[in-house]
Amino acid sequence: MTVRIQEHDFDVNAELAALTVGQHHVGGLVSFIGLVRDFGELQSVASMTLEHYPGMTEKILGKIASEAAERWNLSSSLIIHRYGYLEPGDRIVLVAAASEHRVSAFDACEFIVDWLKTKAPFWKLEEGNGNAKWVTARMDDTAASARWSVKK
Amino acid sequence: MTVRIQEHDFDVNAELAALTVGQHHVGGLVSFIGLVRDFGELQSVASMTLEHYPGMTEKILGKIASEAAERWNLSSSLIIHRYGYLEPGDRIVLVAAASEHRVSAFDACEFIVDWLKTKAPFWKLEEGNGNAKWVTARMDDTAASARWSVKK
Amino acid sequence: MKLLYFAWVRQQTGVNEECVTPPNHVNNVAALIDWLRERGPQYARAFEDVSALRVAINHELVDFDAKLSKDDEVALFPPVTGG
Amino acid sequence: MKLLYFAWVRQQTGVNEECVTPPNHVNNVAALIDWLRERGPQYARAFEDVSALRVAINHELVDFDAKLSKDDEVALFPPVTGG
Repeated sequence: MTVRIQEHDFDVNAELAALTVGQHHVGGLVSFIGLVRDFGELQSVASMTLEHYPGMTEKILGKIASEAAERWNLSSSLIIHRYGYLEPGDRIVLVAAASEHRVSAFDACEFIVDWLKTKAPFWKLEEGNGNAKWVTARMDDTAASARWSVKK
Repeated sequence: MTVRIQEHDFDVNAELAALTVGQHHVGGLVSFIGLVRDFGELQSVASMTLEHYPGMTEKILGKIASEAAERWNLSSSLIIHRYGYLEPGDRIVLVAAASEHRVSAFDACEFIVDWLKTKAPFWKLEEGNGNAKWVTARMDDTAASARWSVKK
Repeated sequence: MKLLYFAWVRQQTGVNEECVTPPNHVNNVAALIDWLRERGPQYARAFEDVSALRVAINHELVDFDAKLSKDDEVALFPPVTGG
Repeated sequence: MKLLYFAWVRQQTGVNEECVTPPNHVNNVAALIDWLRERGPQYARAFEDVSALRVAINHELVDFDAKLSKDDEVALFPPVTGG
């Protein structure tokens, strides 16, 4: 279970390889990469600046990873979330879950992403064409997060 | 939509980066890596040899990727499947799906993996402790594949 | 008491963080927000509509009726948009 | 007609692929399998239990009643285990 909050980009190959090295009972490794899009609440997004709450962010990400580990039989999991100034195409987040069986890895990875969206203290400022807008929380993210509220 | 069947390993970073380069409408990229486990139908697996049906394999993987593209709004997808001699911890397959929205990317990736398991003409020979066993098809893989039979 | 502001709450108050000593009757989040509004027009504007305001005490999300202690770290921010 | 064998079917027949010219009455998959069984003990063993046998004609999975033509590529193999 690894959680990191960092400004710089990550090496997906190295991160994923580290998750399963020497763990030969792992059959499936599912990962999610979130990317900055060139559209959003602004029609045209030239940059996105991510702000977070140091101290609280680490705790929440750790809790989310722990919750995933309680719900599924994972051999390892990873959350790397970036902050700071990003541009379209840049990577925002890497989430990964490794398990003996692929279904657990898929479910755990999607769970972590859904909870990140609604629980992790990050805020996104979109800028483009002279406009700036703080991204608002999405109803469908709230719904996606809520479907995990009953433990399986 | 990229499909490759190869004996050598792949570079996850390079493969995933290529999938989204210049595609700034992509918000989510989900990938699955299947790995050789050190247990299976044999209690101890020292190696796995994958055999496939050249000619048919390419067609089936192409069909699976096309089917995913018809069902979900994907900006790109990737299937790389290895064959030949592998050992525990080695990567067998990389599946990835990129989309504007993460839900489509998750669903499409899981769909491709499920269909690979039951439709792609690969066979796995496990060897270990002087034993050799062809892996048999799993009922739960058949069930996982069948749940996609009704298009959403 | 340490206060932290994030995103548009930070932009509107014009402050990242500050230490305050509210009077004794300010003993929960709702009372703190009422008290903050009196501190100037930028605070009044930041806390004009609290429907989209979230509050954490010592890194835990809380409701507006949560009790406060003088050593608490209280953060005020919009709904999160991580991931 | 070109025949291909994979996995344990290949191991049991002892052949990867071969070209055969079955008699005219061998016009579907079931008849082909019956005919193959007569070609020797290794074939008889390979096709003793066909419940776990899958067949593709020209790269398409087919049922045992699928018709055959003399130019077909016919592959016989166990259920697939990819991914």
